[in-house]
Amino acid sequence: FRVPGGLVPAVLGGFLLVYFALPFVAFLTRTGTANVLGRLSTPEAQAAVRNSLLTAPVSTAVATVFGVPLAYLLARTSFVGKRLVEGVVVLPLVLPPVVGGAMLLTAVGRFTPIGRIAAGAGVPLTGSLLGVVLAQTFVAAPFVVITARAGFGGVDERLEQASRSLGYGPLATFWNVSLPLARGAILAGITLTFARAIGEFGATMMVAYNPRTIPTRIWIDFIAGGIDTVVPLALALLAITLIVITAVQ
Amino acid sequence: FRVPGGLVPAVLGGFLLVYFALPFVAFLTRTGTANVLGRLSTPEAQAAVRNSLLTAPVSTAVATVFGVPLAYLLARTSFVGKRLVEGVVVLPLVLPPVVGGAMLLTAVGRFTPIGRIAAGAGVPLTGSLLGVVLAQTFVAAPFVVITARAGFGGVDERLEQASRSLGYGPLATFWNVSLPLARGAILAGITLTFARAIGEFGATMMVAYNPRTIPTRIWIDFIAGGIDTVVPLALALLAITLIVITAVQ
Amino acid sequence: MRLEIDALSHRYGEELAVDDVSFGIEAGELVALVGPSGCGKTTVVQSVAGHVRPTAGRIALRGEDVTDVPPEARGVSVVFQRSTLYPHMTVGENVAYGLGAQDIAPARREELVADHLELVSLADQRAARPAELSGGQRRRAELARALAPSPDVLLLDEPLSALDRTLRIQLRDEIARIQRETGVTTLFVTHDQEDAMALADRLVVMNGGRIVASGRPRDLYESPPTPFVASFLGRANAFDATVLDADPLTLRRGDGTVEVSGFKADAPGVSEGSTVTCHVHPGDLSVRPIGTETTDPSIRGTVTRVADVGRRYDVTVGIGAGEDLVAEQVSSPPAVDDDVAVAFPADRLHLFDREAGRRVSLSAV
Amino acid sequence: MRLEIDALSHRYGEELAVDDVSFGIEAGELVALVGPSGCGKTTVVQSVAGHVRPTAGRIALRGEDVTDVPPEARGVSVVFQRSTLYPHMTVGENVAYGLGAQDIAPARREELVADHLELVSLADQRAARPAELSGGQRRRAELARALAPSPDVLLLDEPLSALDRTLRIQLRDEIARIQRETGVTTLFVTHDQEDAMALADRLVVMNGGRIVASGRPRDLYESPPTPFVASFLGRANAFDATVLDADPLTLRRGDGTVEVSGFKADAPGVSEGSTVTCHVHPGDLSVRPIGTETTDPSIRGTVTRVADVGRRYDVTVGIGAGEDLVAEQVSSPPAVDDDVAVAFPADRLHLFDREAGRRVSLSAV
Repeated sequence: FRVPGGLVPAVLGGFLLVYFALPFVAFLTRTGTANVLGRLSTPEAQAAVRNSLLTAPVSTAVATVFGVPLAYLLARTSFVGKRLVEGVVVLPLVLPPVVGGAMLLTAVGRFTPIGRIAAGAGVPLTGSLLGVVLAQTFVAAPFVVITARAGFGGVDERLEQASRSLGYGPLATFWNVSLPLARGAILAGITLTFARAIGEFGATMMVAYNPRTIPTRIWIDFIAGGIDTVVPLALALLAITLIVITAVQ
Repeated sequence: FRVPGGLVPAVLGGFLLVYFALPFVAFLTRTGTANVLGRLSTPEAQAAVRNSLLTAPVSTAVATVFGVPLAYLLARTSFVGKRLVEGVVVLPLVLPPVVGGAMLLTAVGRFTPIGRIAAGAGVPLTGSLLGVVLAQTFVAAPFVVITARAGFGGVDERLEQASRSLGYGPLATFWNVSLPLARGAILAGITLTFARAIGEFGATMMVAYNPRTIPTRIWIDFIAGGIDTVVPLALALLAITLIVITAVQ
Repeated sequence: MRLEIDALSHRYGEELAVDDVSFGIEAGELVALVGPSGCGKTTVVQSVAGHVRPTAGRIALRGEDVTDVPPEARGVSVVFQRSTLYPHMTVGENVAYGLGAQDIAPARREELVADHLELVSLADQRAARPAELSGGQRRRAELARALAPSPDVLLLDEPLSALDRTLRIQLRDEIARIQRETGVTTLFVTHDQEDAMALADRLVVMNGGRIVASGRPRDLYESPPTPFVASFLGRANAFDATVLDADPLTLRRGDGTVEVSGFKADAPGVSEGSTVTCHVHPGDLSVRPIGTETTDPSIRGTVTRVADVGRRYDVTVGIGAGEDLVAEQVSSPPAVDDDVAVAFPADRLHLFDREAGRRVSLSAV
Repeated sequence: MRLEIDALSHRYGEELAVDDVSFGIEAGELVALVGPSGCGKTTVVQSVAGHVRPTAGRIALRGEDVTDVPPEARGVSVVFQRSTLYPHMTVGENVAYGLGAQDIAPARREELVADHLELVSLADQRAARPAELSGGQRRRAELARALAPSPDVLLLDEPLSALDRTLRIQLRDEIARIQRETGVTTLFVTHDQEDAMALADRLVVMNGGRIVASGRPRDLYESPPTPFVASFLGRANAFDATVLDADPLTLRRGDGTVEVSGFKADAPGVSEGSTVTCHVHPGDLSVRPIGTETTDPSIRGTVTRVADVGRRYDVTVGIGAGEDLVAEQVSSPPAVDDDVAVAFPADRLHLFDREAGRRVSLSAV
């Protein structure tokens, strides 16, 4: 195959690639200088890893259970106000996470009606693991909705119509045909959502500065000890994300 | 049109929609209680708005100039190691911004060879507006690459081949045919990149805690004064993002 | 009546795609719904299948109104133009899929799958994935899947359009055989008049959202009710003329006359002086040197083109007033620029009232 | 030779799509490259246009090797199966597009656009967007765009395949006219033998990546060199037989004999006892009651199906050994289960050596 456009796009695109890859490589070469296992075995680091491993899967599951049906509706139906719904779906994506966190606080914070009732019932919505889940879900859920929607959009509607005509109702058709055929896109969306959730920082800082997750712990360590102190936790985060991505695909 | 799947997906998806929309609405109703214009006219707020308005467009421009050619290559050519390149492109998207920031520090920080040379030449790469641009570009550029790639992928290759056969070289064909036809997707990608860049928080905190941008200022105000003090800046950020999105589309 | 479509209309936004369409199919019949692309036939099929909710009208199956019944409860199987085999199932699983929705014992289900794979000669491909099949095999697998649940009505929506001509003729014959063997009531939708005429017991011709003709293929071909049907089922081959005399029929074209001796025009409204459109199928025309003795009506003209189509010659003759006639000739074609007479048997002339577009019947005197 | 393709081969991964293909086109000629889907013809076109770099072989234009020349420097225009009109330009801008790459004065450019829009009868649509055109108009606009820069060679890659039959015949005639008027050297690629035979001066038939025949449409139809060409250009209609005697040719089928009186088989290798495949085009067969006096060779059989195709009857006759022959009959078809004789003129029999698949020529004795 002849490279269309010759060298120009390759050179321009190459710059960006190098800019993406360089920090990654520089960071990995740094690993040797830090006492990775030592720092990871401190109680603070252990707690952060545990909290992240607890919250991110829950957020991902919540986003998937509610997001995949929404994606299907967006791919298959047209209704009045659809553009508005689409706007609401990208809102958390476009919103800076700190602002998203601030908004969540105004909705479920300690001094709002919802937050007060929940706290009274013993399940505080801020400054708790539940708060972390709320922040992560808000920020990460659009990924699974958008990706799964593209996946459903790529499934020929005739295949679903054939299933209906062969005697299956809409739910059975969704389960037997749409879901298996959009499987790849949905899994990709779940992976992105998980990666975004476990790395969530801005909104988590606002909604649940405590208990610490890996990203918030990294920030605190950085303030206290500079770049070398954060290498171990950052590596742990990177490792978890890569393992999940590889396992899913 | 009959709603396929009936009520079940509508109810499940509706939950997620409400969860996305509720904080937004709650936040907007809060506006009345804060002295928006007063707080926005403080020198700190002014500086933050100015810094954000300076850096985000530059980051977006850099990401577009280098990212669109890369997107075209990814859409049109196949080469050895293409999967690796694709992995590198999503890396900044999957990486938690704090970790991305930490990585950038290990590549261009004050004590790295590159950082030292740049600082020596009077253009420090961290703790400067340039540092903000570096952080924003790293985090936001994948959006324009991925969206533009999908756009180019949707352009029938035969249309480009027809242009070649009509006497135009690869660059002229890219300019006359591919670019105009993928225009919608590229603009959408630019919008997403801008939104992500102006809202960037985690990596900016690591690379350039100073000078403040709107997101970092919001965080500092929140620490100092709680939720009500951040409403004006958050609204400003939201307004800028919405204006840009509407203007582009 | 197995299937009855009654006053069906459908709008997409402002556009009226189907306009007051009514027809029925008897049990065991194979009816072809034909018309050019965009004439609304796919909307009719989708309404019968239940995938489109028509704006107005009624669909009845076995005499029961099913307009509001969802597709899964209609007992109507569909084969679409594009393959809809499920790529994540084997051929056997695809055929079994429709049976799974019914309350059938596993042993009986096995048997039905085997029988239907046998019917379409795919018994050996049972364990294959759809992607491993050839284009023709994929079509046959879809037929088996559609037939396995014993549908009341089988809808075939342009099932041959994506295929090569050779494969197409093969599959056409196969569909005819399968329909004869299973006796399933079938609505076959196509834009290809040849496929339709080869397969169907009865044609329903649509144009611009309306039914413009319906009847046996041979009847419609031999006595087309409108110029559109004449050129759609054959090939556009018409000229305008003025009636000089209705009995015996004599026509004037420019400064020549055409005597259709032995026939008179029946219809009221066609009288001396009225303008008519005349249509003759290319195969009914013969090109002769001027002066050849004949009692057949003929028109003078000049040969403008001779195309050697391999199995025959298509001779285009300019007959003045910008009009052309094409004659299909098996051998010894004339040369370009020859002055010739184009003759046709008097009973092969199709006459239409030009204003109303209605057929004017001719009868022997 | 305007275009010369020399020993062209192309592999996609492991798959050999084009295998040692060589042919040429003289200036002003219209050659059709035909073959079933997937036979490699599109790869040949894409190689000529320069969009595919062939694995091996050479392409020459006007005697110059252009194998390594990029598409924009070849002077080859392409019309693809799917529309490639630019949606962001008007029809006029689309036609002008190819002229913009050349050094042509604006006034002359205007004139060329107007001329070519005139040529395809789209002068009134100059300011329209492609989306506003009908399917046929879009094809014509593409022809105008391809022709405006006066290409050395025009490549038409299945330009009619997406169209209705009526529109297809219309456009076929229009392409023929435009090619005659402009005299542009044209390679027309199609899987439709009817389109190919109607348009081409010469056919090149491909199958499985190789050229299997080439020649005038009528010659290939009347003397097909292989059974594949016979059934591809006509319709599969063959039976096997054993040679009893080569002069005069006498064949044995089961327990009957077929005497092709007046003809002898020429080729060496066909001797008494060798097995041959016999092909007769359906239009050359006639079905007669048994016992009718005739000197034509005939085969006995039983009518298994009579399909009324509207303009004719397709009579299928089972002739034993699981073999069928289809005879096209214009009128008075026999009834199913009638015992009949299927006769054909001796000179319409195509005989092939069954092992080698080569044609065995017959000559009058």
